[in-house]
Amino acid sequence: MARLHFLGRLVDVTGHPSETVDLPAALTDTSSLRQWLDDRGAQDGAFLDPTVRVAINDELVIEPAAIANSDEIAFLPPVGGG
Amino acid sequence: MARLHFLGRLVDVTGHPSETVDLPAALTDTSSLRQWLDDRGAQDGAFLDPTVRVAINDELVIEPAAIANSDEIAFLPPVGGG
Amino acid sequence: MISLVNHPFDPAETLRDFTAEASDAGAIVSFTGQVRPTAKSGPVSCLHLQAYSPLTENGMRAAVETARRRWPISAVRVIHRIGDMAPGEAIVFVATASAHRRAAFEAADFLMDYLKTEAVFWKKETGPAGAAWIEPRAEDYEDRARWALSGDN
Amino acid sequence: MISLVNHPFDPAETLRDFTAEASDAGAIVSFTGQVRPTAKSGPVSCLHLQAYSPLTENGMRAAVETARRRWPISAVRVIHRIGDMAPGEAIVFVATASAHRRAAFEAADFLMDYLKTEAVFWKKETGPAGAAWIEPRAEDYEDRARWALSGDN
Repeated sequence: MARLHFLGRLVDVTGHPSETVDLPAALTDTSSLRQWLDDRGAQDGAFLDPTVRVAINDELVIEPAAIANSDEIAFLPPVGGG
Repeated sequence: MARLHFLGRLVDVTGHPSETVDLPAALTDTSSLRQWLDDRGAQDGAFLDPTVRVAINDELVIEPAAIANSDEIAFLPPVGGG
Repeated sequence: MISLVNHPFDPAETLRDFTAEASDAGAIVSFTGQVRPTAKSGPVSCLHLQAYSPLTENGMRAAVETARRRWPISAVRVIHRIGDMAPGEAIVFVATASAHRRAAFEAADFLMDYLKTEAVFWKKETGPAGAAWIEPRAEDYEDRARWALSGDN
Repeated sequence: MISLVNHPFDPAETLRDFTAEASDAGAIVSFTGQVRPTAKSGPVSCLHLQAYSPLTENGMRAAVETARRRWPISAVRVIHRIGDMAPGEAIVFVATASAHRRAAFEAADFLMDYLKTEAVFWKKETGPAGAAWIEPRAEDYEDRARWALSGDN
């Protein structure tokens, strides 16, 4: 099971700050995960936005990055607003 | 009668921070006053030092400046040490 | 050295403690950032700040280490609020101590630049028209682009 | 706005009052200068600062006015000790408030530059070898040369 975290405006997009989810085996990297999340919730590209960064197990990653079904994966919109 | 003020190290030179003095009529500007003060106390040029500025009646002056026997005259060593 | 706090704090008391601790320093600079009652969007009744631990703390600690390498500062203190706060409350406090006035000023300035442009916080403002997440303006992007890949800027 | 005081004062309390007064400002910078226990000449047991009124106050007021013209600061406070003080005691406190972080930093920095290089104070340090008046070093002369004839620098 993976643990997902949604920060900033993504909390409003998903309706919850985090979730535990059993990732389909086909999801092997952050790119396929983003597409899956966006499709799943019909979220209009919120997860495809390239300004949203990804952290895996508390480290920012350069994408696409490999993911495992045990990872803690956070989606981070731009920080430092105004 | 004029009122003289000695600031900073000049307090130690004269031994007092200020004095009221009847200036000789021959002293018409700051240049002759400096020489007179230095001679009077054998003060080894302390009053001739060009880094010592003069204020007359609470205004810094460009020297030589005219003086009157009723003026308040201050001798100001360099400020802003270290 | 750094703290995230989810309750109001008192910048004056913090400065008092810091000054007592840094009494040999000579020069102490403090910055206090407060919630403003108005934003670009209009009046603000509540500001919400969200952090993501430990990324937020790690980034703040790295910025403090960078400041310590660049300037001869003998002490540094950073406090940042998270959660909900009201206008007038302190959001952030930075204090630096040094034997050198310029070092204390520059290190505090550097840390505030980090905290305002790169630190890992998300901000939501609530006003008469409801709540909105605030993200960087176009002119902030260039600065912000540095944060992910550069540990020392 | 400016004060000369001949008794110890508390920078933290001063910041508290200033912050309460400037609660809409957003950004507040403070600088506290403290008597250092050692100087170039060695240990210092007492620092004496002498002012010459009203020149000292007039110069400080002019510097504050210059800062207000140059930066959009909504409030400013300057306190400077005179007389005898002990190591660890505050000599000078400057606080600036602005809607803009950079303005608050720059105005405080500018005022401290003025107070350290141009303000009308004479300084005497007392240590194991006795008391000595401290005057600017050679490298300070250039800066200092501005103070007499230029009202706005």
